[in-house]
Amino acid sequence: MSHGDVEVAALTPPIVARSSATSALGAAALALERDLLLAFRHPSQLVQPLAFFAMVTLLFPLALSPEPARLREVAPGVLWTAALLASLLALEFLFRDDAHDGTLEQYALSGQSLTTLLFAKIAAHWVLTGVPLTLMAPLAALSLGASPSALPGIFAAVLIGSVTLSLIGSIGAALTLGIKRSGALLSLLTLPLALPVLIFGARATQLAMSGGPVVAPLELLGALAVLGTTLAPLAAAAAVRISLE
Amino acid sequence: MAWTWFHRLASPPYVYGVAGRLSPWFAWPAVLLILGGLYGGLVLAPPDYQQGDGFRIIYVHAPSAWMSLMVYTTMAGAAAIGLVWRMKVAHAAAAACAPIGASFTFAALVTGALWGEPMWGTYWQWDPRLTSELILFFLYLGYMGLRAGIEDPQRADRASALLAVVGVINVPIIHYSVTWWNSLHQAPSVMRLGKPSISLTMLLPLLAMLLGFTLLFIALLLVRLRAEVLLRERSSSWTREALLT
Amino acid sequence: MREFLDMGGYAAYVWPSYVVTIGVIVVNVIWARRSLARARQLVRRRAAGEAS
Amino acid sequence: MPEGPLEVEDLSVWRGERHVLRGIGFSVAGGQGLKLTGPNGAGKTTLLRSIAGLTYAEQGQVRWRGVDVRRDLRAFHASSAYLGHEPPLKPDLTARENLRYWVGNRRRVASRELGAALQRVGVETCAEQPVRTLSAGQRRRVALAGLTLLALPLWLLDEPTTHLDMDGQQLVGQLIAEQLARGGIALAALHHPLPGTLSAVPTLELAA
Repeated sequence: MSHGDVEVAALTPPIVARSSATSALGAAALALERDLLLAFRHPSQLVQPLAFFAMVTLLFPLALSPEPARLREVAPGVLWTAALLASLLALEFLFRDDAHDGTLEQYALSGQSLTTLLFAKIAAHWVLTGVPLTLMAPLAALSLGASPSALPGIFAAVLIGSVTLSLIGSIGAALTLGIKRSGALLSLLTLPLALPVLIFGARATQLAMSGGPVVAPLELLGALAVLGTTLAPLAAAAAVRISLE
Repeated sequence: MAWTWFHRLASPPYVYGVAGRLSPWFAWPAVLLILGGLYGGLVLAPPDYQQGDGFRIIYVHAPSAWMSLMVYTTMAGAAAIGLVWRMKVAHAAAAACAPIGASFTFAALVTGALWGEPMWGTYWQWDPRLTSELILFFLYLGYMGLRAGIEDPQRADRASALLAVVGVINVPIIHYSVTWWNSLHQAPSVMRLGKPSISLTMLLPLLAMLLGFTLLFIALLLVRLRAEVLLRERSSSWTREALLT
Repeated sequence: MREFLDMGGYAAYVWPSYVVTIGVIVVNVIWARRSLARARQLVRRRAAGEAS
Repeated sequence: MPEGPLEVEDLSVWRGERHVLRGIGFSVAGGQGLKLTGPNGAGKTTLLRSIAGLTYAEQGQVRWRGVDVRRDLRAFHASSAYLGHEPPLKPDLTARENLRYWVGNRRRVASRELGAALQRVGVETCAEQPVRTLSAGQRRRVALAGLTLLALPLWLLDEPTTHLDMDGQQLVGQLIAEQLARGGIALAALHHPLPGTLSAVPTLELAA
């Protein structure tokens, strides 16, 4: 085309060969790494849902009574309602920035599986919100009168349940992309879908606190997590594509 | 070819015309069946040996509850067709379903509560059926909220369709978890739906109501579908021709 | 007749149930017809607007 | 080795009631470019987005190497790069980190390569700063560096010269010329004519 072509052409890479393409797993790992790095540059976003969780568990002793027997009775419900609301609060950050700056668009056009990339994003979101929540839940349970022997069961329940909460939440977060003031709508879409997690999680916590066998509700929580892992990223990817149309 | 009917269904002018011709054929039988069912339910059927005349609420509660589920299933089916084949008419049908379903879910909730007071001694009992019904109501609200929240009509169609499909996968899981939860906290007296001794004079009005409501739904859907199709196609020439001739 | 309206003492529950359900049906019918009328009106107005 | 060709046939897009694109058709072979011009709202962005497969076209076909792209959208995406109005960069990451993740998502890229590309577009001095602190023009240059690093046969560029100074606009022209010289294809929606080079590239004028 122009006279300068020959010398500059040497500087730009030749059109890429298929062999040097990033594998699906590699792309997912990079997406995960990027989200973690970004989160650590903005730690306040991480702390807020946790502080919210702690605040809600604090509200109940103040509103009901500090009497241990009474608190022990409501503890499972309090714990799981607070966890559900905290994870809901964190959901707004899941895709919002990426939709805004065009990252989601590039993901959708990258030739990689959008489902896999979103799964990596959801995994990052869980590491950033679900894991801290899991670490904090036993402490909150202690403050509500749980005995130390109940803590492993509670820990396991929140660990498994929070995975499903992140997965289910991703669908609502993706569907509400591009809607202004989507907070209330996001809760309306997500909470009904999250009810089974609340029910099984609270039951597991209750059994753990009363010394009963926690295996059955944990298995049900696990089944939900497996189902969510297979279906939620697919639905979220479809929703993201729709939001880009 | 076997697929021609399918393609014709995708054509808005065809659907507009056929829906207009069909709707009276569903509307009038529906009216007759519902009137007959009302007469049979209120006058002909004998009082229940346990619940007395209170059981007559079943003739409006059961059909409303049936509608709430059937309409949701229809909506999700239409939504899935719209998503997969990008069929505008299917999206219009799904959009037409939502307000009908939501209003009958509301009726099922109110009549359920009114039935609950004499039977359980309280208007609201967390029984699995009523609880599931309430969640279904929220699913409808979420669907309509999402549809209203997205400005672009195509995107609103597709996003709400995806939500309807996700919802229909979740309804059984939610229902199962709610039933499971209820079996743990069951109150001693549960609704005794006239299982023993349901006589023919009791059953026939119920069947008439169920069929009448179903036909009514089809008639309402056809009328609403025509409205939706007209709105979506308001700038194409066939709508003018259909209305001005 | 009095007896019928009394519904064996359940009048306060039976009649509101029927009123609500029939109300929902009537509202749905009016709603559906009105939405169709509105859509037709919109198309007619557009056609008239473009013709003039 | 010439790439492509990219063929667009009878493409029509409605947005709600609006018929945004009406029967657009053209064909671009490897080593060729196409400038898309037209007033605001003529559908330049929509055309690029529907070629990329983001916006659904009710009618018509886009073919890449003779195959309808909808039959294997991912394979098509693996050989095309789309650059929208805004550079797809994270404000909280540095220019270098941004490119590492953006380009790395598609192909393995060495750190040395990143440095060379950033130098080429003239932002090597701020490569380690968060993109947040860069000017709009500098961000655009970082995005251009990413585009060259992706090293893909098909470029779909929406207003690539926005926020760029004269020198930067010249750079865009040069990069496109290089892309064509190595047998690639470039489609660019342009508001202002590119200075210098690309006068030989044909133009598709979209009417409002």
